[in-house]
Amino acid sequence: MRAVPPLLISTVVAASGCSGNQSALDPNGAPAIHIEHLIIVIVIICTVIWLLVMGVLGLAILRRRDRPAEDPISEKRLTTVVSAAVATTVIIIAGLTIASFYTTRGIGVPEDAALTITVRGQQWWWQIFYASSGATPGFQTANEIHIPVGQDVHLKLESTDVIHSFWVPSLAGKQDLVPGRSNGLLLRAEKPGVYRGQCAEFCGLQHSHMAIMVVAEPAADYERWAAAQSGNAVIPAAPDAVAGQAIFMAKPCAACHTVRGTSASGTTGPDLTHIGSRQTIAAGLVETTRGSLAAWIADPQTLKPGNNMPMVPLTSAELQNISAYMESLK
Amino acid sequence: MTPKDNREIRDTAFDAAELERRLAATWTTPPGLLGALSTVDHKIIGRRYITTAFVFLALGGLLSLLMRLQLAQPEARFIGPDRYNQIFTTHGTNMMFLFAVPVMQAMAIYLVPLMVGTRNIAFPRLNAFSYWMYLAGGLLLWIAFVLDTGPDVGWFAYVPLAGPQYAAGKRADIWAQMITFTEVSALAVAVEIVVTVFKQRAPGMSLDRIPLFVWSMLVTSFLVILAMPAIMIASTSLILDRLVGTHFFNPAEGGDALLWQHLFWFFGHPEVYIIFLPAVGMVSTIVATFTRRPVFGYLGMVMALIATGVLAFGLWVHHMFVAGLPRLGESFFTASSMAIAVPAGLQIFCWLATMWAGKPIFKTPLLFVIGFIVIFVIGGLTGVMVASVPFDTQVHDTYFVVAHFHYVLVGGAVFPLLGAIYYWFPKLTGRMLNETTGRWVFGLIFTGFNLTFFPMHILGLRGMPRRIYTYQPEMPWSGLNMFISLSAIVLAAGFLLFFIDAIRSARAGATASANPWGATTLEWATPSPPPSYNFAKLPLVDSLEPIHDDAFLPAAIGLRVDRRELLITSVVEAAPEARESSSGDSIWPLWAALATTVALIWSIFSPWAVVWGSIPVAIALIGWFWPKDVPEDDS
Amino acid sequence: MSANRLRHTALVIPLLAWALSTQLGQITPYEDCQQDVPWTALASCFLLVVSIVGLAGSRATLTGLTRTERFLVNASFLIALAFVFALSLQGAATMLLDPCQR
Amino acid sequence: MSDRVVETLKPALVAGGVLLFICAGGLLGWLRQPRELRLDPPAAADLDQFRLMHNGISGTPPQSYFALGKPYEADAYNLSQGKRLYSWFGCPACHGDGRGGVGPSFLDGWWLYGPEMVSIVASIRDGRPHGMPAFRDKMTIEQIWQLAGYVQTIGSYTPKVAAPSRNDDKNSRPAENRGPAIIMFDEGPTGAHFDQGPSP
Repeated sequence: MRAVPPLLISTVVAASGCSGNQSALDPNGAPAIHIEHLIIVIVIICTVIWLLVMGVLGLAILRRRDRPAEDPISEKRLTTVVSAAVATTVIIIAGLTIASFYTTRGIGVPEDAALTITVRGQQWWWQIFYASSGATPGFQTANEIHIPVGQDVHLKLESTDVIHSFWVPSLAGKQDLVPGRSNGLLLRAEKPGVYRGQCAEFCGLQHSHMAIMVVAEPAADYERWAAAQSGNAVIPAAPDAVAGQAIFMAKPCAACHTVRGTSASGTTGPDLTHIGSRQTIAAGLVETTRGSLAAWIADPQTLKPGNNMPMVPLTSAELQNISAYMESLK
Repeated sequence: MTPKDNREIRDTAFDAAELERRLAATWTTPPGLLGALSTVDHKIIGRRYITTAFVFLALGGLLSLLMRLQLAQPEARFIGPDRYNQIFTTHGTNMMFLFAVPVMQAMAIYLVPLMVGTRNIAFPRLNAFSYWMYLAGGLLLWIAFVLDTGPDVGWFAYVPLAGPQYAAGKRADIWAQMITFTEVSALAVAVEIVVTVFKQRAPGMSLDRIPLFVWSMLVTSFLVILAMPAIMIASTSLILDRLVGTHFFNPAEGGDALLWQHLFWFFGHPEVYIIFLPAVGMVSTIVATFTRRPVFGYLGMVMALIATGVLAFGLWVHHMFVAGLPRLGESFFTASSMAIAVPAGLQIFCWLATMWAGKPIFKTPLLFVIGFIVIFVIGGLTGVMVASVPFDTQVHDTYFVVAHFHYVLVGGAVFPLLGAIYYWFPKLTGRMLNETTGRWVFGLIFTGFNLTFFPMHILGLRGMPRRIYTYQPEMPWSGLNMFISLSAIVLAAGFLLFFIDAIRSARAGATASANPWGATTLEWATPSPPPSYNFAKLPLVDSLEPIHDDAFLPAAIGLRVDRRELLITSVVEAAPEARESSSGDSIWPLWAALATTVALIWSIFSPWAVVWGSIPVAIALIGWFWPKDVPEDDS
Repeated sequence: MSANRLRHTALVIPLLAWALSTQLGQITPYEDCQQDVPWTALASCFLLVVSIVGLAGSRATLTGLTRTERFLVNASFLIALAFVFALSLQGAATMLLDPCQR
Repeated sequence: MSDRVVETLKPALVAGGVLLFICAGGLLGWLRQPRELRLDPPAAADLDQFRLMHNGISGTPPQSYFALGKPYEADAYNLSQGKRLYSWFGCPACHGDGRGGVGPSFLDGWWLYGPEMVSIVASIRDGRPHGMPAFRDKMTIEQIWQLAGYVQTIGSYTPKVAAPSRNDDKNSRPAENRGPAIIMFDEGPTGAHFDQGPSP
């Protein structure tokens, strides 16, 4: 590559200071940091090689030619130089290969991870299962993973429909979710923060809008979060939310979504028990606010054309009530 | 008739003018529509192939402009996801199967028989058939695209997304059958080229005197023959899964989704080299001509071609590094992918050495070669990066890879191809392309290309995945994307200028002499464009540079002039072995191609097409092979 | 083995060894992991040795060749070197990586 | 010489012309109605307004259904969506994979309310006696039409141009795109089947 990258890398790192960004050059997880070191080493070596080759090319073009073209001595010298160049290539290539092997060792899945989370890819959202641990029963959520900082987390990656790919570049490289197989990935956040990721394997109409948030937080916060998530949904108190709950149960919503603690127990859409506590809705499409919830419920097919949530006819009052109810599900 | 009887109709019996008149009467394609449809002249078919492939290039380019329009801004509403998926699938499929592979083979169809000094390609009717099949496959894809049933599953068509459950309608079936069309045509051309190179070389052209372009096409043809059956099995299993109800790729019934990826990439990686190796041959040819000396290290160049060709078959898993295979097995492919940098590097060093030692003349073809070296070295080095498993887990399926393979395929194949068009245009049409325009074309394409594709490396590292029809405004990608979209206009302007120049020069360019560049390979020893019989007298080859003072040593062979006859020579030393007749014009290849087309397209709708559709195919083949009562060859 | 055949060992043996090693790399790591025996490393080292022997064999008889034959033998020797290089990198992988890692 | 070249280039130019023609067609194709991902609310409301005979069997779809080009019967995408909805909304609990169970079979070509779209839509939307629940409050009308199109395909009364996608699980019954049932199930002299569940 050109001379630009090392310079660019530093500017890019400086520019993407906010940790919500997804960037391989802004690593905050152990595997991603290993890989970034490798990236920098390889990019620098390759940049030097490119510059050398361009230098020779430039000299070959520009140099003065006073000697005759077919000179047996220069022919022999050329052979020596080309052979030396090939030998150098062999050595550099071998070095880079070995460096790559060493990095591969550093990004493996550990046998004894503190926490195992199952991530199941769906068209076009992420279904997430936390197994029960200690006092906390297992629970299901969607599109947002919380992990404790500084601990190895083992993700089990599965798919129910087509191939997806789990990629949170600031934490680790990507790994595919293949139907009929179970893959694994090591996550280990070194710093608290919100790390955005996105499906990286083309998976159909809404491949573009299939983001995932990884929230890394101190162990105590994580425990608190897990305990809250494992409970049933809060019972709404505000009148609009109460009305919204009634509409939710009467309308088609409840046929696809589960709200634990109510009669809504559909399994085809994301679990909405604590949707109000998630940062985004519709797989990272928009931030969770009452307005965005209303916009999404009113016309999901315009915001995310082709996704599997139908447009349900609602009056504006119904819409307000339902979005109030959704927002109340903290 | 005994040889004694027909001595008076051998080429040794006439003076030059009479010989040319008689050969023209035997070899020239008759005028008119029937003549055009039934011709088997490799030059006419080669030109047709090249023109059609460039039309597909233009169409595919238009699609890429549409994609850039959509991606210029976040959450743009210009193209919806359904149409966008069709566009990028058609763009990829079109560029790989309808442009890159066919155009390289087309150059070979035109040039290889001239470069090895023979009168027509081997199996000329198969050649005509392959063109019609290619045209039909291209029309199938584009008509489907226009009718909003273009494939929307990516050019790689991963199952289960392309499988029966998730790809509704006929879109993926059209993709699979279109692959079959191009496989048939590419395999046919590959066989022709292998036989032409092995058995029809001019006497004296032993294996160490073959022009490097011919070597590269020979290796490429072997790659086609070994790689295409893999995709044939894959596309046929896919269509069986979809139409007949088999379960090759269905995990619920014991199939495997990764089986598709193995089959596809076992073809898909050699495919890259099927496109790249001919370009290597073109570069070697152009470098030799414009530096006024043979390419340094002929032995090394041949070694690099063959080593790259074989290594190409051991790289396929590097497209599957994140599919969940054992890291140890994947690392074997890291090893092979890294090792391929050695022959590639050797080639670059040899060209640099040639330019260093020679006296370069900076005409447009050489400019494209210099552009090729600048760009391809970047593509090769990013290739080393993606060959590393950990590096690849970050950049796989991102814009980094989009940048990488455009650097390899556009830089590594299209730049040499454009140089080759500028170089061989006089031989193709008898006229020269405009040199001044050529410099503008090079400048625009070189600048536009780098401005368009280099920033994609950065986008990929900053987390932008491939194949997304839009991205959200909060992602830090919109500035670079707008920049890329604007740069694409420069690139498109360069190609537009090239097309205008080519069309104008084909009609009104300066008339070319037989050897306008002072080159030393055999195609320049015959008029531009060559007569229908290529060479009045077959050449005798005594070195790597068989042309001395714009002429070759004519060989006294004694081929008959009253029917199409070729000289067959031995594989290694190219010693004359036999005279063999070459088939005359025939309309049957066209009928056979039409019958095959009907059967293949019909089979998208009903498996019975395989049964009933084979009847017209059989009839066409019987007509094609009907015995003509002519002896085939004389020793 | 006749001298004529020996000359072509460089073109055939390292290529086959590399192809075999590449295939085994997709198969044996599963066995390695289950049985805790380094099959992949053993196979890889064995094939590396075989390919070097094949390479050396081709250099044993270089006398009495025509120009074209010498060209072919030299080219296949150079080609074989690339495959020996690839094989040795594969061998390095078996030393450095855990067959169970996925 | 170059005239000859132009002559020989002609077929390629013709091919190029054809391709440019395709390109022009592409612009037309752009205007062609694309895969319908979002039905306009008025169109959806209109789909609710079909007329049904008094006995609940047969009727007429709204005019707009024909104006759209009968998308729920003729479009593979909608049929495939219907197939997904068939499992999502629990149809297999009663009707199995189409062979029936608690509810009647779709496969035998003998339907209590006939094979017309309107009847099927009405059955799903409003429910039927003997245990068929109403899905009015569980599904949108667009989904109901998609599902009805798919259910009609399982019965395979008439040949269709389009077929839904095949599920990637075990095939336990004939495919939806098989030959039409109307050929296979000749009524014959015996009349009604007795083994197909309760009558209305």
